[in-house]
Amino acid sequence: MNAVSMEAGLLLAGILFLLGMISVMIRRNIIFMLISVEIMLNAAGLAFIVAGSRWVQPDGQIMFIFILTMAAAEVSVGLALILQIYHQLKTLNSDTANFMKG
Amino acid sequence: MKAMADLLWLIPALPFAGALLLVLFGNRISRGLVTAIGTGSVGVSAAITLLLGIEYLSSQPAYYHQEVWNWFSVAGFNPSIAFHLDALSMVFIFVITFVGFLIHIYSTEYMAEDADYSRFFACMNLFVGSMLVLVMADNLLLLYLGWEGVGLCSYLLIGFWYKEPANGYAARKAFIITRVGDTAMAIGLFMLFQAFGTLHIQTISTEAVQLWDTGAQMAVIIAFLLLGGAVGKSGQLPLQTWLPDAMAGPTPVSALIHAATMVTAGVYLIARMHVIFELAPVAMMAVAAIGAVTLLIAGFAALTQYDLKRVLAYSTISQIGYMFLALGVGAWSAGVFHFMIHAFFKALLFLCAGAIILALHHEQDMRKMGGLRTSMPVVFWTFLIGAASLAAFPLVSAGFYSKDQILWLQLAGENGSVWLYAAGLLGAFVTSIYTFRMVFITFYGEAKTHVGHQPTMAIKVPLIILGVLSLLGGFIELPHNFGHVVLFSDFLSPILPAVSVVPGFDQYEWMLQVLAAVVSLGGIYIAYLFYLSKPELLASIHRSNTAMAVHRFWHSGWGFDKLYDTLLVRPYVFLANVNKRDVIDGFYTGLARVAEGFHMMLSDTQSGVLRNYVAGIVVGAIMILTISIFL
Amino acid sequence: MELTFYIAAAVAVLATLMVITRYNMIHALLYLVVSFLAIAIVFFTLGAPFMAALEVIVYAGAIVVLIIFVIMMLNLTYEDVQKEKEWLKPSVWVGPAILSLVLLAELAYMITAAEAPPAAAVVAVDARLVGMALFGPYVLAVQLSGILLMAGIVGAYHLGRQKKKVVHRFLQERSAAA
Amino acid sequence: MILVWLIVILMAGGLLAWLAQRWHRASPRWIALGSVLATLGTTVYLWLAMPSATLGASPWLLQYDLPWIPQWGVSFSLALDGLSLLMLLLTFFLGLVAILISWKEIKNKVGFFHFNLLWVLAGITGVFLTMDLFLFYFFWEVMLIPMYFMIGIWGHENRNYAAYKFFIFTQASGLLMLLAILGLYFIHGSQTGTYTFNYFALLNTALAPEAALLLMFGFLAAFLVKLPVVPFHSWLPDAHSEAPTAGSVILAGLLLKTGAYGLLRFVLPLFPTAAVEFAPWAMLLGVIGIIYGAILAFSQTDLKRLVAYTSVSHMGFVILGVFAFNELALQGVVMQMITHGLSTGALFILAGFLYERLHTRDIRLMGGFWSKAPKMGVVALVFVMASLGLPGLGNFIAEFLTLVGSWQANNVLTIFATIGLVMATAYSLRIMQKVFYEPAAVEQPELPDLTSREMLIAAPMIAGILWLGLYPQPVLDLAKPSVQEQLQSFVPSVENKTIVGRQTAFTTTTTDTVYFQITKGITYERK
Repeated sequence: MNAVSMEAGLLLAGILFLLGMISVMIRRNIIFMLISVEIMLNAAGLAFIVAGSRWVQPDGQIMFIFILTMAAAEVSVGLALILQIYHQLKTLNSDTANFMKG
Repeated sequence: MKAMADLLWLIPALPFAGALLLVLFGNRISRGLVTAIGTGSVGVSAAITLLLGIEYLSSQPAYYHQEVWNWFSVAGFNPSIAFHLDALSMVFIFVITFVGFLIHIYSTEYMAEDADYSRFFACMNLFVGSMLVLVMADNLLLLYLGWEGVGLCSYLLIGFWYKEPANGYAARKAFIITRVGDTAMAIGLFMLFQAFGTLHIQTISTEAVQLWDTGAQMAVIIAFLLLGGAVGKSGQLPLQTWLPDAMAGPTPVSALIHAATMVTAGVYLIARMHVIFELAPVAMMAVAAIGAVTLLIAGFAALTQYDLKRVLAYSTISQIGYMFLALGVGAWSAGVFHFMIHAFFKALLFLCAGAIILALHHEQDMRKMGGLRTSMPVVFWTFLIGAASLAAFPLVSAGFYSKDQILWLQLAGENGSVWLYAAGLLGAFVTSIYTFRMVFITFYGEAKTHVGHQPTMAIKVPLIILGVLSLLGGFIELPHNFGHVVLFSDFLSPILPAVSVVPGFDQYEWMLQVLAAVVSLGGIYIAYLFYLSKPELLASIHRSNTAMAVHRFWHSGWGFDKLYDTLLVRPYVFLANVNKRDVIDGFYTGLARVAEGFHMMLSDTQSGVLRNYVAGIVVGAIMILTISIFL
Repeated sequence: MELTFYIAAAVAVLATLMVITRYNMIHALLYLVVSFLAIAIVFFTLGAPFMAALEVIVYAGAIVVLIIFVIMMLNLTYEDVQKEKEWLKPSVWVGPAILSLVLLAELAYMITAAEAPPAAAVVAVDARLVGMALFGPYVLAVQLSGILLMAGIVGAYHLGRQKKKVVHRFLQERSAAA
Repeated sequence: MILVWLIVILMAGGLLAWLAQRWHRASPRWIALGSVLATLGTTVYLWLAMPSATLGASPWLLQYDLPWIPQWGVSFSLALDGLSLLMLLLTFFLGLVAILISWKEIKNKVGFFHFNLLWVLAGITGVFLTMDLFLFYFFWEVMLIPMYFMIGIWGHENRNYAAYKFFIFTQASGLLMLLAILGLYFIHGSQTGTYTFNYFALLNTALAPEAALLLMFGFLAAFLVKLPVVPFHSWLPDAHSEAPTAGSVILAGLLLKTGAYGLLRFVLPLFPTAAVEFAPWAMLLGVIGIIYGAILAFSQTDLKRLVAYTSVSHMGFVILGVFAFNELALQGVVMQMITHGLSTGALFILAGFLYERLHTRDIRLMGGFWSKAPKMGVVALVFVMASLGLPGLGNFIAEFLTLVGSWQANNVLTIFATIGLVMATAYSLRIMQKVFYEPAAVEQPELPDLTSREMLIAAPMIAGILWLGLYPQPVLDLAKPSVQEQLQSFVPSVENKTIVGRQTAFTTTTTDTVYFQITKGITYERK
C-alpha cells in the first residue's frame, strides 16, 4: 500500500473543519448550523484517524469512537432543542433566539 | 490670712456651678429658685471678691496665686488650671462681679416674662464664670479658655431670641468675627510657646525682657498677633462690625457683655501682656492708631443711628477706642481706669435703655420715643448721669476725669503725639454731640409711645447704684493740679508701669483741661441746638444730598459690613455652594463612568447571536495561530 | 491507494461545499451523506476499515436519518427555502470565508512547515486492536460515554416532549409587548 | 491571653447573636450588649490594673505570641501598649453606644446586624492589637466586610452605592498595603534570611531610600484613604450619610482612627527617613483637608453629610500632627483620635435621633427645635462647640497640641490650619442655626425630646468630652510611652542603645557586616 502523507490527511481535515465553520458563521437556519457542527466533528475525527494511522496506534480510532458517541448524543439533544425552539418561536432563525443579549 | 486666698477658686467656680445647676435642673425648678441660683451665685462671688479686695488692700501682697489642678503636661508644656490675682485682675473681677451682680438683679425683672428664664440665667452665669477665668488665669491657655468661653456665651445670648433668623445671624457673625481675632491670638500663643516653652504669664513677662531687645522681630510679630485677638474681642477696627449687630440680644446682655466686660477683654489682654507690647513699639503705635481711628469712625457712626441700643453700641466701640489710645501710648493705668469708669456708665446707660425699651413695648427706635423725662423720672436722671459721664461733662462726672487723663497723656506722654491728641479731642466732641442727641430725642419733646411698664425696685436699685458710681468713681484718680488723687494708679503701679511724662509740660495741663471741658460743653450745646431748640437746622441738613449721603454712609457703619460681605462672605459662600457636590468626587465618579463605558462596550459583544460568537472564536484562533507562527 | 485517497478527499470537499451552499435542507443532507461516504473511503485508505464502517452506519445512517425525521416534523415549505436564499447573500458569507481562508492558510503552513517525518506505508489497525484498547486502558472513558448517551437520551426525551405550553418569562414579556 | 479573649468574646458573641435570633427576637441585642460590656470591663480593668509608674521602662504592657503559619513566619502575635489601650477603650465605649442606639432603630435581621457589629469591633480590636503584619492585614479586612453589610443592608436610600464605594476604596487601598507588606517581608527575608511578618523584627529592616519610599506609599495608600486625606476622601461622605446610625458612629469614631493608628504605629517607625522626606507633602495634604473639608461641610444640607465633611476637616489635623514628628503634636493626634471619636460620634447620634423623629436628614426641613427639645439642644450645643474646638472640651486640647506641635515643624502650614478653625466655627454654628435656632421653612409637627435611653447614651459622652477637656492627663500619660517609642527614630540624641543602633542602620546605606552585628544585637535585646 502506498503511503498517504499525513499532511494531506490533516489538510483535508482542516479544509472540512473550516467549511463547517464557515457554514456555522453564515447560516442562520439552526438546522444548518447543527449539520455544520456535525461536519466539524467529523473533520476532527478524521484528524484523529490520520494521526492514529501515521503512528499505527489504535488510540486515534478510539478517539473517533468517542467523538462519534458524543456526536450522536449531541445531535439528539440538539434536535430536541431545535424542536422546542421552533415550537416557541415559530422560526428556525437562530438570530431570533438572542435573549441572552448583554 | 491664708484662708481668704484659698477661696480664690470659688470666685469663678460659683457662677459655673450656678450655670451647671440651671442647665441640669432649670426646667424643673421654680422661677424663684432660678433667680436665687442665678443671682445668688454671682452675688456670693461678688462678696468673696469684696472680702479678698479688702484683704488685698490691707495686706498688700504682690499677688495671690492658687493652683486648682494641673490641666495637662506634655513634653514640658504644662499649663495649670491656676488663678493669679494681682491688682489688675482685682480691678477686673471687681467690675465683673459687681456690675454683673447688679445686671443680674436687673434681669430678674427685665426677663421676668420670658419663657426661657432659666436658660438666660444659665448663660449669664456661664458668662460671668468664663470672664472671671479670663481675667484670673495665670497662663495664656487658661486665659484662652475664658476668652473663648465668653465668646460662646456672647453667641448664645445674642441669639437668645433664636426664632428670629436675624438674631441667629448676628450671633454667628459675632462668634465668627471674634474667632478670626482669636485665631491670630492662637498663633501668637504658638509663637510664645516656641520662644519660652511655657504660656505662664508671669514667666513670660519676666523672661521676655531678657530674651528680646526692644523692637525684636519676634516680639513685634507676637504683639501684633495678640493685638489681633484683642481687636476681635473688643470690637476695634477692622473687626468691629459684629458689635452693633450684637445688640440683637436682650438688653442686660448688651449691658454686661457688650459694654461693661467682655468687649474690654482686649484691653485686659494688652494690659496683661504689656511687657511684650513695650518690647514692640511698632505694635504700640498700631494700638494707639487703631484706637484713634476706631474712636472717630464709631463716633461718627453713632451720630447717625436711630436705634437707641445701636447708638450705645457704637459709643462702646468708640470708648474702647479711647482705652486702646491710652494703652497705645503706654498709659496703662489710664486705660484700665477708663475701662472701669466706662463699665459703670455704659452699663448704666444700657440698663436705662433697657428700662425704656421695656416700658415702650420693645421699641428701640429713638424717633418713636420722646418726653420720657416726666413719665420715667428715675430713668431720666440716671440716664442723664450716665450721659454726662460718657460726654465727659466737666468736673462732676467720672468720665471727665478718666478721659481727660487719656487726652492729657497723649500730649504729655513720651509716646504721644499731637495727631492722637487731636483725634481724641475730636472724638470727645462727637461723643458729647451724639450722647446728648440721644438724651434730647429720647427724653424731651412730646411723648410718641405710651409708657407701659414702670420700672420697679429690681431695675431702679441697680440704676441708682451705677449712677452713684458713675458720678463718684472718678474721684479716686484726680489730676495733680486738681486735688492730685492717685489711688487707682498707685493700686496698679506694681503691675503696670507708670507712663513717663515729658518733663516741663505740667504747666500747660490746666489749658488742656479747659479745652476738653469746652469741647464737651460745646458738643452738648450743638446737640441742644439741633435737636431741641432749632430743629430747622437739622431739617436743612436733611435737605442736602451730600449730607444725606454721608449720613447713610455713617449710618451703615462706614460700609464695613458691605465691604466684608462682598470681599469675604460672598466669595466663601459662593465657593462652598459651587463645590457642594465635591469636584474630587467627580473625579472618582468619572473613573467609575469610564469603567462603566468599557463594561457597556464589552457587554455589547454579548449580542446573543450565535454566529457572531463563532466568528469571535475564529478571530481568536487566527490571532493565537498568528502569534504562535511568528514567535 | 494514494489516488483513491485524493479522489475521495476531493469528493468529500466538494460535497461539503455543496452542503453548506444549499438552500433546501434535504438537498444539503443528501450531499452530506455523500461527504460522509467519501470520508469513509478516506478512513479505509488510512487503514481504519472499522471506522469506515462506523462512519457509514452512524453518521451517514443514523444521524442523517434523525435530522431528516426532524425536518419532516417541522413541515417546511417553499417559503422557507426562499428565506434561506434571502439569508445567504454574498455580504454574509464573504467575511467568514476570508477569515476561514486565512485560518486555512495558517493551518496549511503549520502542517507543512513542520519537519515532516517520511511517510510510512499504511498499516491497517484492525478492529481487534481497537477493541482491546477500548476496553483496556480506555474503559473508564467508555463508561463515561455510556453515561453521556444516557444523558443524551434523557435530555432529548425531556426537551422533545410538549405536554403543555410552557412559555419562558422573556417570551411572555415579548408576546405581551407585541 | 487576655488579649485573645477580647477578640474571641466579640467574635463568639457575634455568632451567638446571629444564631440566637431564632430563639428570641430581642436576644441578639442582649448578647451583643453583654459581650461588649465584658470587653469594656476587661479593658477598664487592664487600664486600672496598670499603674502608669510601670509604664516607664517599656511601653508594652502585655504581649501574646502563638505561631500560626510558621512556614511563612506568620504568628498570632498581639501586644498592648498605652496607645492600643486607649484605642480599645474608645472602641468598646463606642461599640456600647452603637448597640444602644440601634436598640430601637434596627428592626429587621436583628441577629445578623449584631453579628456584623460585633465582628467589625473584633476586626478593629485586632487591628489595634496585632503585632504581625499578616495578621494586621487579616484584621484590616475583617473590619471591612461586615461594615459593607451594615451599610448595604441597613442603610438609607442610596445605601448600595455607598456600600460599593466604601468597599472599593478601602479594598483597593488595602491591597496596595498588602503589596507593601509583602515587599517589606521579602526585603527583610532576603537580608536576614528569616522570613517573618513580625512587626518588631521588621522594624530593623534596612531599606534603600527608593524602596522605603515605595513601600511607605503602599502603607500610606491604605491609611490615607481610611483617614481620609483629601483627594481620597470621597467615599466618606457617602458611606457616613447612608449608613445606619450605629454604622456612622463606628465609621467616624473607629474606622477612621485605624488609619491614624496605622500612621503612628507603622509608617513612622518603619520608614522614618522616607516619612521625613514626605512630611511637607503630608502636612500640606492635611491642611488642604482641613480647609477643603470645612468649606464643603459649610455647604451641605444633609445633616449626616455635613458631619461627615467635618470629619474630613478634623482628620486633617491628624495627618498634620503625625508628620510634625514631635511629642506635642503626636499627643495632640492621640487626643484628636479620641475626642473626635466622641464628638463626631455624638453628632451622628444626634442626626440619628433627628432622623428617627422626622425621617429626614435635610437641615432645610428642620428648625426651631430648641424650644421643642431643649435637652437635645443642649447636647447638640456641647458637641457642636466641641467640633469647633471650644476650650474646655476635649477637641480643643487635641487641636491646640497638634497645632503647637506642628508650629515647630512648619509655620506657614500651621497658620493655614489655624484658619481652618475659623471655618470650623462657620460650619458648626450653621448646624445650630439651621436645626435649633431659626424657624423651619416646613413646619414639623412635633418633636419629642430625648428619652431616658437617649440621655443615657448622651450623658456619658458629654461627661467624657468635658473630662478630656479639663483633665486629659490620664490619657496623655497612658499614650506618652507609646508616642515616645514611635518618635525614637526621629530624635537624634537619645541615650537608648537600641535607637542608636537603628539610627546607624538607617544611615548606613550599604549592608556591611557592622550593620548586621548591630541588628543582631537589637533583636537579641528585644527578646
